[in-house]
Amino acid sequence: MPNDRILSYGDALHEALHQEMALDDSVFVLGQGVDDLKGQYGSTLDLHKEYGPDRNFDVPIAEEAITGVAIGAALAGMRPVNVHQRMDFLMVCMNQLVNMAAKYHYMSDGQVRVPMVVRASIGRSWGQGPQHSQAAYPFFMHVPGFRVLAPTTPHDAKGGLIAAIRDNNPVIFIEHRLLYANTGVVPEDPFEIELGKARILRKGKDITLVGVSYTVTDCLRAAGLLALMGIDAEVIDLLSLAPLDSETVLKSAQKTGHLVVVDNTWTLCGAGAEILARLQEDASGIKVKAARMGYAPTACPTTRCLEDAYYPGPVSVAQKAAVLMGADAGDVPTDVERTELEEFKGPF
Amino acid sequence: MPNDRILSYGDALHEALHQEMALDDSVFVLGQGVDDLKGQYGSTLDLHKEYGPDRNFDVPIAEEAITGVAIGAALAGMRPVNVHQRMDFLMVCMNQLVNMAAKYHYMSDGQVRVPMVVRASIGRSWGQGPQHSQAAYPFFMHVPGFRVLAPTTPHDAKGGLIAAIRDNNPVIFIEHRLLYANTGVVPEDPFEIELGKARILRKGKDITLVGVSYTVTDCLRAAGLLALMGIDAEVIDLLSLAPLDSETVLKSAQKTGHLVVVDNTWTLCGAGAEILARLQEDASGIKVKAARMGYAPTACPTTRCLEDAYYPGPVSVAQKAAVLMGADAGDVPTDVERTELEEFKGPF
Amino acid sequence: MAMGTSSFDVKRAYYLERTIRATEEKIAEIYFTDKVKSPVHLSVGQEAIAAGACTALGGDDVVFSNYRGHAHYIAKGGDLNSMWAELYGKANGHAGGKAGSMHLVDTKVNFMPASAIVASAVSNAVGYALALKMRGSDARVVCFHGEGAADEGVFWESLNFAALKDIPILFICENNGYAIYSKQQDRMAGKSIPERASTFGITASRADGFSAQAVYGAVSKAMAALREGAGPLMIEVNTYRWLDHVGPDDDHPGGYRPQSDLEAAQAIDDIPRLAAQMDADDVARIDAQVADELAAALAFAEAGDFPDETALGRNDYA
Amino acid sequence: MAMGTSSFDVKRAYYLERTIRATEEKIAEIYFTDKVKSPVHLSVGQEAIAAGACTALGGDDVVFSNYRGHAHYIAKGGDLNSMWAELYGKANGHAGGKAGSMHLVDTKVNFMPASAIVASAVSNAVGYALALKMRGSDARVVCFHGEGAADEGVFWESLNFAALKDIPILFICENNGYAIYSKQQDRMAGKSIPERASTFGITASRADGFSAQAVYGAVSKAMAALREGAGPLMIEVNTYRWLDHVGPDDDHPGGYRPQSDLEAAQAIDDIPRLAAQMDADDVARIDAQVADELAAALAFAEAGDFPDETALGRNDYA
Ligand SMILES: Cc1ncc(C[n+]2csc(CCOP(=O)(O)OP(=O)(O)O)c2C)c(N)n1
Ligand SMILES: Cc1ncc(C[n+]2csc(CCOP(=O)(O)OP(=O)(O)O)c2C)c(N)n1
Ligand SMILES: [Mg+2]
Ligand SMILES: [Mg+2]
Repeated sequence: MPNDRILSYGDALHEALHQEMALDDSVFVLGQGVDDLKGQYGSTLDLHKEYGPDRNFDVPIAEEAITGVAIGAALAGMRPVNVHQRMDFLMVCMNQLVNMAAKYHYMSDGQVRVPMVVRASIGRSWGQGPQHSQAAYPFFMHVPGFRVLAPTTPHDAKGGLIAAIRDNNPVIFIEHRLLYANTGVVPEDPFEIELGKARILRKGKDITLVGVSYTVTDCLRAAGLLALMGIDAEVIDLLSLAPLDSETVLKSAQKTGHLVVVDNTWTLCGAGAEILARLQEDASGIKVKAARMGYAPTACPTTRCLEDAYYPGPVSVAQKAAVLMGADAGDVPTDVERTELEEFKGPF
Repeated sequence: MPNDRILSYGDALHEALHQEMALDDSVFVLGQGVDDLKGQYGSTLDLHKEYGPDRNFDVPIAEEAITGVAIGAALAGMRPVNVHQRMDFLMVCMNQLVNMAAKYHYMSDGQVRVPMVVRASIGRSWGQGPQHSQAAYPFFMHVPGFRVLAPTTPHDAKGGLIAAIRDNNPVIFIEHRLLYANTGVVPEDPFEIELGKARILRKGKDITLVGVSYTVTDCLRAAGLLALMGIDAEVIDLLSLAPLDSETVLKSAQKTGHLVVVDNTWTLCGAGAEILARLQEDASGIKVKAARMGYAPTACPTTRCLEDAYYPGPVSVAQKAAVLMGADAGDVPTDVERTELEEFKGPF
Repeated sequence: MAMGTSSFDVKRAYYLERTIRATEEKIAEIYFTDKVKSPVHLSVGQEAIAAGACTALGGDDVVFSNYRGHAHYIAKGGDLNSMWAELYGKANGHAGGKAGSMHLVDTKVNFMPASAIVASAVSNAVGYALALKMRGSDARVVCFHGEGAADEGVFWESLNFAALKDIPILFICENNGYAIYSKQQDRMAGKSIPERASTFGITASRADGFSAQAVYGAVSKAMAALREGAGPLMIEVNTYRWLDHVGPDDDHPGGYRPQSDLEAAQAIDDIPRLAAQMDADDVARIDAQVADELAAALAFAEAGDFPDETALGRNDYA
Repeated sequence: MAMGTSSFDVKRAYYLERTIRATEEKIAEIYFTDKVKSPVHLSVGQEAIAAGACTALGGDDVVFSNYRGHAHYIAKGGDLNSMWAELYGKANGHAGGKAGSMHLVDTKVNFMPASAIVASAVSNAVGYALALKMRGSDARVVCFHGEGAADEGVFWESLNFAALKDIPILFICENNGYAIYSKQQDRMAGKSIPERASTFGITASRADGFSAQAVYGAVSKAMAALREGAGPLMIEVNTYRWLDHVGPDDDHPGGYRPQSDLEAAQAIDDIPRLAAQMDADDVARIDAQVADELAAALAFAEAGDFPDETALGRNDYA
């Protein structure tokens, strides 16, 4: 099989589901609209036609009960994949996630387990506003019991989803809306990525840029801008938020001496906070110069011009990095293309 | 009026409510059991007898709707105080808190506001187990729009609750179960503490210990143990989690060169993470040696012997501090009284 | 306090429905230009409900709506200019561009910020009504919601609480049969929403959502009862969404609902039915007025500036 | 698969009710010693429900319970020794002390981990039943819950989903009239829980919760129907909690409920009523057996070690 096959992120997710459903009849998909004509950005499209309406089905708008149903099915040995159109909606079912899914295995001292996947879309795109743009992953990093994955590449979308399905814990699986159309090399055979491992996407020696999901693309573009200034940035895709692979990040930061973590949410008590705290605790090396970025500390405004100020982007990341390196923010080139952002149009 | 009047934490809360209800008829209390014979550890006892059953009333076990009702009343200009017997139950109403209460003011660009207080009890006491012991305050630190207060002393319980009621934002007000019976000096006249200010409870020069709610008492006792070893600890009650007064903490840590933050929850993405991250970002002073503590990274076990290992305590805090100072953990004295913990008996 | 008109005002209803329709069609028409950079949930086909219901309200009465809120806002007497500016994301929008289409808000006309989380404003509406009751106010609260909101447990909690505390509030359930592409019967077992609601202590009835006059009649009666002290009421109105759940398109080619349903709904469209009851002169005059006002609103929006970056931090805390 | 006994077994019910009562009374008796270091929610007065219901189940049938779960666990055939050790927080408890009184769990007898969050296991029970249905299993799920669970919206969401998907499951609503100190009528408007449930597509009935025989009859019938393919069923049983919501005491002196209600409940206590149907010899023999087994369980618990610190990290992840 050729190992240079190109697939979109959405299709990679679809292939992962397709293959796992074929391999293991305990895998099923439930969620609002999963069997509709859009099939969650194509990722669940027509799976019910292949595997029957019991294994890819629409549900009432009742996130708390549906999450509970998925948990109950998992207790009985099934491997449900519960899809949410927006991560904001997880706020409706936090009780089932935090008080039930994350607790059952431990409180029964291992008698039961909850092998379920909770897929949720996050992020900006098109005026999503305050209630349709949040990515509450720090909640699930904070509470023990979860695995949290946020793949950026189509490769990791597929390998991550398969690993998530096969894992015996509740896995929060985070998909940024602007990534679905991105393409990349994806092996055809089923494969798993290793949970708990970050991925170095670009080698560099001057500064370490760490992103989460879509902000990885900001970091990559920032690295391109910084390269024009002669700054050689290493870019790390955090990928696994729980377990958190701070080792890879800290090693890189100790090497470069500079670190910027770009959260895909607010910075307070975010992944960047956790990583910088570990850096602070780490007595080993030199004192790394470190900074965090993320959403502005407000609710998300709807209008595009304020969105641009609210979200980190390639230029603001590069500027932060430049300043940290002692360079002038004003020297950072500002022309950078973000086709997926420009091309993403409503209505969604 | 004498300014050395002694009151319990529970009575201080009661006095705060009593006085605010008398002063302002837009203040009312709602919550499960607030008008029952126990009145939430005495804090709401008989308020309905004074102010009528409309202003201190029991509600159905429906946290999402009741929180929504409080929000709606706040939109209409009332100042509801919504009481929860356990913070774990906030997981049922995260949607109302995160998606509604924290958003309305900003998304309306200031046209409406949500002046409500959400009181919630947290913490260990008596085999509360995994679902009755959580303190999810990092969630509310992470999401902009909230004020988060966790008073430790009866003084701050009263002044904090009055400040919370008068504040025009949703305030998460955290009360540790083991604190209700603690006593201290509480001024009789209504007063507000300043939101966003930590409180130095003990001056010291060698190490800074920072606690949240009940872990402040762990820090104070640890300071006592450390004193026996000749280590002079400064103890800070974080008190306000949002806004977070890292300034006071960082100043102290720069002075002592050593910092231990003891969270009253898990450490990952907790208050300690945020503080250590700020310390890391802070380019000003020497490199402070810093460490975090908190709950063990599991769900909370019920049995006392595992609880003792799960929760930080005076001895483990002192040991962590000693090690950070280069001393031997084995040299920390281990006999310390925790009467409120020993005296707290079931059934609650 | 200002009350609604004491009898159904055909011209006013026609004016409102035309304004809503023209606005929504304009949004659909220009959506490809990307001037409105956010999801839009249009009410084309559902105008009669907003027009009928809101003309039965007084100015002091308070409306809670949702992401599909343009019609409610306009019918409640909202400002077309600031609404269009808001859709454009401009500083002269009523929330300076922060709210956008999904979160219309205007306290000047007692229109609360709309929520895009299904069912979640229902309990807020109940709480608002509780506060008005505690204050002894004459104003009443009306809460619009889709039939999909009844999927959520909080909906039933809210109804229960309203009934338990005998809170004067009117729930208007706009039943268009679908939540996005999902049919009501694929999400809801058992009896109808009004039948369920009545077991939660709500006095529930139905009205013809294709007729502003019918809705007006039902809502007027309900408001009168509420003002006389009645507890919570619900009116379920049947309706049909002509366009896609979100965005400007006709989604019938997608095949999840039959073209014939659209045709049936269009055959009983309220706008021509109202026009048929009016003088041709009035119709022409109102049509012209609507066109003028819409053009003015667009011009207002076009002329507005985008907010500058300092607006980002404004109103972060109260 | 193993089925329940085909007709009501008075002796078995008596044995179970006595075991539950003796266990609960022993907990109350020794609670002051602090050997059981956690909140305890006792079922004294409510034993007939667990005994009647669980004797109508087969071993493969799955039970979901809640924090007030001692009775359900014992009646489902649970191990008294490991339960007592669990209450003591010992390593030989069925969850090594991690679960304690509120979270009893024993997959050997298909007893799922009990939850202390009101109503939240109801949807888990539905999901479990869905899985059994997908697998074509003959086993069925029974979900015990208090009437207070019906306050929560998720309860109605769960019922709706079960009905929508025609999931074979039996909900047993133990209506003791109170949630902590709050009366049902102070929390719930409108119609009764079964009447509400029927509008959500659930076939709901009632049984006399003071009689194991009545409960057995109703549950047997329900289980037979479920095995023949019926969709979700509910049985509401009336009952009365003799002791405080939590802890070992009689709370009637607190005054929130009248002493006469307690007396009325005690007058129809099922234990003497069952005894009256039995030979005196059998009663004496079973009483002695219960006493022996309880003593043995206490000894087992006393003899057990507390878990060592390494247990803390065990089973953090699966
Ligand atoms: C809690 C939550 N879950 C899911 C969604 C996604 N969603 C947006 S609109 C909608 C359909 C709502 O249908 P209905 O209430 O009937 O209103 P309609 O759109 O038909 O006017 C859904 C499911 C949401 N916004 N909030
Ligand atoms: C979500 C949630 N809210 C509140 C509580 C506190 N609480 C514990 S038991 C209980 C009463 C439940 O009453 P019911 O369901 O009738 O069961 P009973 O205790 O009468 O057996 C309440 C409110 C809780 N455990 N979970
Ligand atoms: Mg609808
Ligand atoms: Mg009860």
